[in-house]
Amino acid sequence: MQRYSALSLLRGGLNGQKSWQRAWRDPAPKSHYDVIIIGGGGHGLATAYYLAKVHGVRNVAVLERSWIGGGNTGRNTTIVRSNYRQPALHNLFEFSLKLWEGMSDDLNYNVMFSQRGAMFLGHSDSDMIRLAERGDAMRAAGIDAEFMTMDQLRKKLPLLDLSDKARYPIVGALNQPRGGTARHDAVAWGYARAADALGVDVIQNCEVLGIDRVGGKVTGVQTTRGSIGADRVGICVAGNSGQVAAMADLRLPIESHLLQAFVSEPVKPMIDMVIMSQSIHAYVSQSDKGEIVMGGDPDLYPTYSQRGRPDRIEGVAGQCIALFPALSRLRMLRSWAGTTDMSFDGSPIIGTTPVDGLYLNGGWCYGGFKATPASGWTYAHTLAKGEPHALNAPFSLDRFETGATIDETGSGPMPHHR
Amino acid sequence: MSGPMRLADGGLIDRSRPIRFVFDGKSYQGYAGDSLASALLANGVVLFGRSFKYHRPRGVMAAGIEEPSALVQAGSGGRYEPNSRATDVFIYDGLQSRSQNRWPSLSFDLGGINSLISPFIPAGFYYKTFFGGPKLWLLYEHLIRQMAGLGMPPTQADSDIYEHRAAFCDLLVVGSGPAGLAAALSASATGARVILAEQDERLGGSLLTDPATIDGLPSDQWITKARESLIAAGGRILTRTTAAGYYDHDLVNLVERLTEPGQTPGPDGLAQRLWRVRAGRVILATGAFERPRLFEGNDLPGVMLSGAVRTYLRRYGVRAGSRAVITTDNDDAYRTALALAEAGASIAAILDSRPGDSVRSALVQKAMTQLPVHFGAKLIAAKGSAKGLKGASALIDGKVTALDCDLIAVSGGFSPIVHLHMQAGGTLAWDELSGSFSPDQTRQNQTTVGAAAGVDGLSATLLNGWTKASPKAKATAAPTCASDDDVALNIIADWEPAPQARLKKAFVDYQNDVTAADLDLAWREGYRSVEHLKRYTTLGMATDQGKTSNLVGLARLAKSEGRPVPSVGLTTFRPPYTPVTLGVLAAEATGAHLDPRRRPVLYKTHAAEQPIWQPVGYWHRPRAYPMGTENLHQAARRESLTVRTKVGVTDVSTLGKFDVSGPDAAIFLELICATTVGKLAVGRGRYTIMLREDGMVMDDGTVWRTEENRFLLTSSTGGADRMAAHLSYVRKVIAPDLKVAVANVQEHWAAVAVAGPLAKAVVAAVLPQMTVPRHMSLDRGDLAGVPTLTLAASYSGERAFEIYAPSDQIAPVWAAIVKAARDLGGCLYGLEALEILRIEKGHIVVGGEIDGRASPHDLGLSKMLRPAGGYIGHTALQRPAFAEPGRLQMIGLEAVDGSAIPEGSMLLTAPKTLPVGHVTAAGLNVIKGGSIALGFLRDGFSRTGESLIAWSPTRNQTAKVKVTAPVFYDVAGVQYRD
Amino acid sequence: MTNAAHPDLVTLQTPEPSRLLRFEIWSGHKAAQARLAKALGGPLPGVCKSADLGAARLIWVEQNTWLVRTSPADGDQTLATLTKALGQDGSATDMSGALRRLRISGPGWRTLLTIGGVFDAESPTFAPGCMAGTIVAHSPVRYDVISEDCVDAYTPPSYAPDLFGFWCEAAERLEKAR
Amino acid sequence: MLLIACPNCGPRAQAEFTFERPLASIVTPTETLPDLIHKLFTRDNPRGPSWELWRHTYGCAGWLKVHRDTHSHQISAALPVDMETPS
Ligand SMILES: Cc1cc2nc3c(=O)[nH]c(=O)nc-3n(C[C@H](O)[C@H](O)[C@H](O)COP(=O)(O)OP(=O)(O)OC[C@H]3O[C@@H](n4cnc5c(N)ncnc54)[C@H](O)[C@@H]3O)c2cc1C
Ligand SMILES: NC(=O)c1ccc[n+]([C@@H]2O[C@H](COP(=O)([O-])OP(=O)(O)OC[C@H]3O[C@@H](n4cnc5c(N)ncnc54)[C@H](O)[C@@H]3O)[C@@H](O)[C@H]2O)c1
Ligand SMILES: Cc1cc2nc3c(=O)[nH]c(=O)nc-3n(C[C@H](O)[C@H](O)[C@H](O)COP(=O)(O)O)c2cc1C
Ligand SMILES: [Zn+2]
Repeated sequence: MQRYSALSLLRGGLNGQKSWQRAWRDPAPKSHYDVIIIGGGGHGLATAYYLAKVHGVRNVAVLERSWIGGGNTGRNTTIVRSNYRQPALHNLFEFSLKLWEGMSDDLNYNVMFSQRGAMFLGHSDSDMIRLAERGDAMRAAGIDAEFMTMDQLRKKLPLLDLSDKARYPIVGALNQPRGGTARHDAVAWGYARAADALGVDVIQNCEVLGIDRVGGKVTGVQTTRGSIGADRVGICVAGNSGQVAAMADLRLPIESHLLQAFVSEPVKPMIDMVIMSQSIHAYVSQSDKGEIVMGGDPDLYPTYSQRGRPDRIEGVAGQCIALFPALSRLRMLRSWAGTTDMSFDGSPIIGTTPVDGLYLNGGWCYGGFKATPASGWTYAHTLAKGEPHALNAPFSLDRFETGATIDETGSGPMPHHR
Repeated sequence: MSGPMRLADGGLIDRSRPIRFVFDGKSYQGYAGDSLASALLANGVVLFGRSFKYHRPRGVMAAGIEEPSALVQAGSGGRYEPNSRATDVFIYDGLQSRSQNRWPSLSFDLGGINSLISPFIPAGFYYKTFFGGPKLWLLYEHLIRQMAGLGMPPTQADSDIYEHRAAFCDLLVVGSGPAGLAAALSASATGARVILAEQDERLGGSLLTDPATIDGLPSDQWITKARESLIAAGGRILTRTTAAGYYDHDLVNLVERLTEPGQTPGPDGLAQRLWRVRAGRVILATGAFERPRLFEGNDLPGVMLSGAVRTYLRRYGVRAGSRAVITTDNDDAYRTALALAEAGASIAAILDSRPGDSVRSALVQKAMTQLPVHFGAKLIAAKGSAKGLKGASALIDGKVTALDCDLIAVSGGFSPIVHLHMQAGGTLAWDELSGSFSPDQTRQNQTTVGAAAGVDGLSATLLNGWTKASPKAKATAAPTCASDDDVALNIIADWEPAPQARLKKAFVDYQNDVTAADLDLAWREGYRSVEHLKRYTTLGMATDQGKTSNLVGLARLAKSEGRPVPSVGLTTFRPPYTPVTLGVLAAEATGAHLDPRRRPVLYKTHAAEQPIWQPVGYWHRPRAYPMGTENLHQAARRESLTVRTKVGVTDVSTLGKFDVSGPDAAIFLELICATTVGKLAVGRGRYTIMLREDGMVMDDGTVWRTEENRFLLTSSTGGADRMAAHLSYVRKVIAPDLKVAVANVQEHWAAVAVAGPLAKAVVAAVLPQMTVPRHMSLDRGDLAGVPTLTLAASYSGERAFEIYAPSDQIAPVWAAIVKAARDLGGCLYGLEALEILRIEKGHIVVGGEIDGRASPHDLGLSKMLRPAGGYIGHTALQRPAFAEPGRLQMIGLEAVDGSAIPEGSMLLTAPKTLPVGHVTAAGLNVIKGGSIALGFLRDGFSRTGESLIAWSPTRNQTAKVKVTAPVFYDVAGVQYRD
Repeated sequence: MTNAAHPDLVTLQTPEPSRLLRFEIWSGHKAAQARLAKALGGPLPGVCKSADLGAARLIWVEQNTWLVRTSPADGDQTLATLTKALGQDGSATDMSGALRRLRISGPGWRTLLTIGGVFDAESPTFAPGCMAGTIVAHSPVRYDVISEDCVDAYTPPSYAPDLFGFWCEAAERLEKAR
Repeated sequence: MLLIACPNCGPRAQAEFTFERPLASIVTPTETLPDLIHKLFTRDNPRGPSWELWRHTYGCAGWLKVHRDTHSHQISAALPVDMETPS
């Protein structure tokens, strides 16, 4: 792998940047792989990378139906944090956060992981108690969490509406200093490049159309580029989990919904942290390029369209202005949507399936970007060993059947109630 | 005259109305009808701003909304808008504008240093450096963030307001050029409800640049006539109104700008309005964008699109230069050349990339007789600086030739504006010769006409708009134009720059500083999907969304790939078409009006007592009624003590309430409630819980048999809407055949709770003719002349009653009860006291112990469950995990070290161990004092007496606690009975 | 709550108090409707319709469910009449406190209802005798068109102050923009 | 935002409606545990036409069976809930 560094850039500048090689190859599919990962999003690519790096399994292909990173990896609001209340969740996400902290150097690709702090605002005493509970649970697990005083808030975010005229006046906030954002595309590209360097075949424009089984065991996949054999197949297709699992006659506890996001025109720095709220379902951050990145509640009905409803965006705009009144005159530049696979307790599913040799990684709802490295790590472990890592063991597919669900918000089994 | 470049006459500006405005601190004059760009150009200003990355000097490139470069900051204070396109701001008296992304000044910009180091910072350079861990990155990033961004952010709340309107029509026409007007006229003639939206402040589109004779009238008169006849037929014409998004089921969002950036609105205070138009059909008559071309320095001030040069000349009476070079691949630019020449400019050269033997229209022939036309010729480089152009070099007849010029008019062909068509789910067809995509298949009821459909020439455009708008329209009735006005384009697209041009300075995306060399680099590095190319180089991601650049970029990629343009694909067209303020998206639904504020019917009565309010969902309810200098806790303490020792009165009107009547009412309720209901005697009530389908507790409340076939079901305030939906679902979907009526009477009944040892005396005082019902019984009586219902139920643990009256008659009932209670030394109490009292009794609450994760078993309610099952949630409760060890079970906690138990804290068996549970709610022992709490603990039912630590590291609080049963007061349960 | 300042465009007023009764039929629909028609003096309004029956206003609100608005004096009598006519096929419930009524009149009422709404109040088919439920400014609301010039809007009392305030402001803007 | 033709109220904006669940996920209280798990906790989740249960929450409060394509969003039927679902 050609190393990236300030020096190599400098050298490039002297030769017209002509000597850069391809970041990853464009291989033709081989006839057989030890492991096939379906889906070239961040999770799939990370899985391949850790399979090769940690488990020495290098005869691996990632099959992506279009272009890598084009799924939810390429369309999320890039918030990375581990501030969950439920232990199974914060353990997984904290492991992830630790991997994020070393990712740019590990991959030799700057994913711009920016620990500018991820903060939940509280708007009432009961909000603050719920935040305290979350913060205390995190701290008990060794995760950073701290309350911000109103003065600290005022200093850090002078544009925040801290008046009591607000519909939901802000009374405090719980901050995770190590939370932040990352450059989403770079995550896919960085993992692809690093996996490719370890021998993984990243194969784009290769849609999986069928899953071959003999005697109940997976033997390979049918694709738009022919059939490809494999000992183990890992599904990692975010919003399309249900579609791909159906190829192996599985019905999942997943419904595909839609989440939108939008950006404003870029301006000089105005919001220095990631802002979320316990009562207002919007989240706001500013990207390095200067746009304000905003999102909120999902569209609340099943769809694969990747086209959102405008009233949702309108509502989120109102929420963002309520938090930061000065946003009113900024303009929305672009809005978009992704298909999210909503599981029935809001938590992911990573593990084995009833089909021998077939594995599932999905159900990330609208919160899986932050999990990318841990998801890849634990899924690689599961694929390599045939059984889950301790961190993903609670996230089994059969937990709905047994009742051992992991419901962070307590919203129950209907995805549109969360 | 307003400035040196303004022509003596002509144009659509109103020379009788001079307007003064400010740019970068200097005052200028323009005329009504001027855009900021035309007014500045008229004044000889060429430098408008600095580019995003390299801080290169930039002027004006276009005359419309597609402008990538001339971005300014307009207005001030609560009307300040950054990143406004100078071409899309119409000047008004007092307009304040400033250039942006420069420091310290526009002409001397330190950021320009980036231009010098540009060889080292190509596309995506940041992915290859700044390593060393997140701490170091934060430092680098800080600098990068200062450099990035365009305008300064606004810092104040908006001064003005916005509004949404719903509108419906048979036909929505977007665009008022010849095609749009013809379409609107044609549909309107058939009696259709028509809305016409035009983003410009004037109707006419290209007719404003190229006046013509239509139906024998000069086009300005024809437009006026068209407007009048549309309005006469009941049509709605919206100017300065952009179709911003085309959504599912033919919903089109229109943004109407009632003010220009920074401008004070009219008396109604509205800055902008969002129209949500649901259209039967949509005609897209949005025109075409002219494309720039690749040559070195193609971004310098003085390089402009050819059509824009003509628009400034004809519409605004501004000649953008005195000596011009034209570079073109089509006939349209010849109109610009001739118009410039007619306006007294000299034409240094027309560089036509088409081969000499290609089409020779009358227009070209005419130009050839007057002007230096060169076929097969290309521009290599523009030379110049922030001050303007200083000439150019071109490839003419195979030779590099220097040209003297101060203006370069560029026409790289035209791209139909297909944005809305694509947002609406359409597909495109490619035409290789003209190098353009035009609409092909449609998914919704949209039809594209005119230049947007790739139709060429005015007469064809008029006919096209006319016939497509209504199937019945007769072609012979379509508007027609004079044959002189009918100019064909004859584009022969040529994407190839001159070989001598240095591609590092040949810009594709002007605003994001993406050069042809960047695109080539990205391709070499393997970012070859058009989407990767976009994201790696940021091509088309700027505020103009690549309106002019995208196709040039695609063509470059296609060349690298060695494939035809359409096979490399397009990126997705997404709303909005042009950026829209968040303010207009939100309209009134922000700030204090973000969500409705639901007020209990006694809101004003409470307000007179100056309570501390508490939000509960959308509701606002009194939390405590402090007296004198009391704080919340002192007030709540006093209130709860009064309830325990005397009597308290509180407003519980917001509880969910449902009137369930009919012979099958009990059967229905036994689906909803996990307890028995059918066995209740008339006049009796009981506590009940409702489960979700997955077996978790959803809500709790009471159910009362008010008549043989009529029940009253109550539920929590916060869960009332959810409960209403649940009841409706069960009634209409699960049990449609039951003979039962379910009426949501939440707001019909207001309710006053009276609790305390003296509660019975209060009830007896206000309802003297009624026998006071015993616990869990009800009775009726008139109170203050109002028919009321009294339910004897206790939440506080004291003898207590809820007195119900129709909410429109509650005021005297409340007053009488409060008076009677106060006469006995009682007081009002709020939610905080209610919370203290219920914690002491171990009553669960939605949002506290009912957290959506707890089963009835976890809450210690197993005994209440109807053994026969049949209620919703029963089946799912049979899943094995509900019976497994290790479940979080509800317990009580008592502080043993005198400290307060922190709410929400973790329960540990010893310091530094992992939590075994948590505290849901903490309160105090009202009479004895001392901190108590409710919480969840792993296997908690069997751990009574165990010592634990309640630990809150975020608040730095700790309490030593002992596990108890979750009830701290009147364990025997005698207090609330007689 | 009136805004007499601009009566020519839209007038908002809170009318005299009234009783609101809700009744629902669950069986024997035809016969029950016939009995009710006889008792009330005219046929029940159809789906999404409203009608004056004697001194009462009848409004269809949901499948098999109507709302009856009467004067406070007639309320008890009407409730008894309904209960009797419904017999075993349905039941009636007093809902007087559950909704607040606002009367919006003047030529601008249709425009007013399009502000912040999603419903086509400008449609000529939304004529006197039509009922529509919808949502405006996040508040649930039900319209009953009384005449070409006038509509009644019903909303739960808890939403009423905000919604009526929203309409007052919008009406003022309409006036100012003229 | 979809336009849904309510059988009672006519075509109305999605803002007035609530999606409830796929018709196949309606669970009655008499369902066995395996059936409940199948219906409530798994989905066909089709990319294409699907029968769904919606409610005209802010209109007539009625429940509708909606046949809707989850990709194109085309709605081919919206029936009262008590009407037989065409196969
Ligand atoms: C608008 C939005 C905002 C979000 N914000 C956040 C956030 O702030 N923080 C956060 O942590 N998470 C967020 N998320 C969630 C997050 O984006 C996802 O959970 C995460 O990116 C999923 O990554 P992935 O690799 O699993 O999926 P994807 O990136 O979607 O990758 C799946 C890939 O599978 C491919 N594929 C599908 N079917 C096939 C097939 N048959 N054959 C081959 N390939 C196939 C797809 O093309 C796709 O590239 C957000 C999501 C959205 C939509
Ligand atoms: N076919 C071409 O590429 C081309 C090129 C140059 C000139 N022409 C000539 O121009 C004329 C084309 O007429 P036409 O009516 O098709 O186009 P036009 O350019 O005259 O009118 C399009 C109008 O739509 C408006 N518009 C575009 N998007 C909008 C939106 N989202 N919201 C609101 N308004 C929007 C524009 O402001 C403009 O007024 C013909 O005379 C033709 O000969 C055509
Ligand atoms: C964090 C983030 C920031 C973005 N910033 C921009 C931006 O500045 N300009 C832009 O045009 N698009 C921006 N996008 C949106 C993308 O252009 C694109 O819409 C999104 O990746 C979804 O892909 P699609 O629209 O092609 O479906 C951004 C996306 C994300 C996730
Ligand atoms: Zn309806």
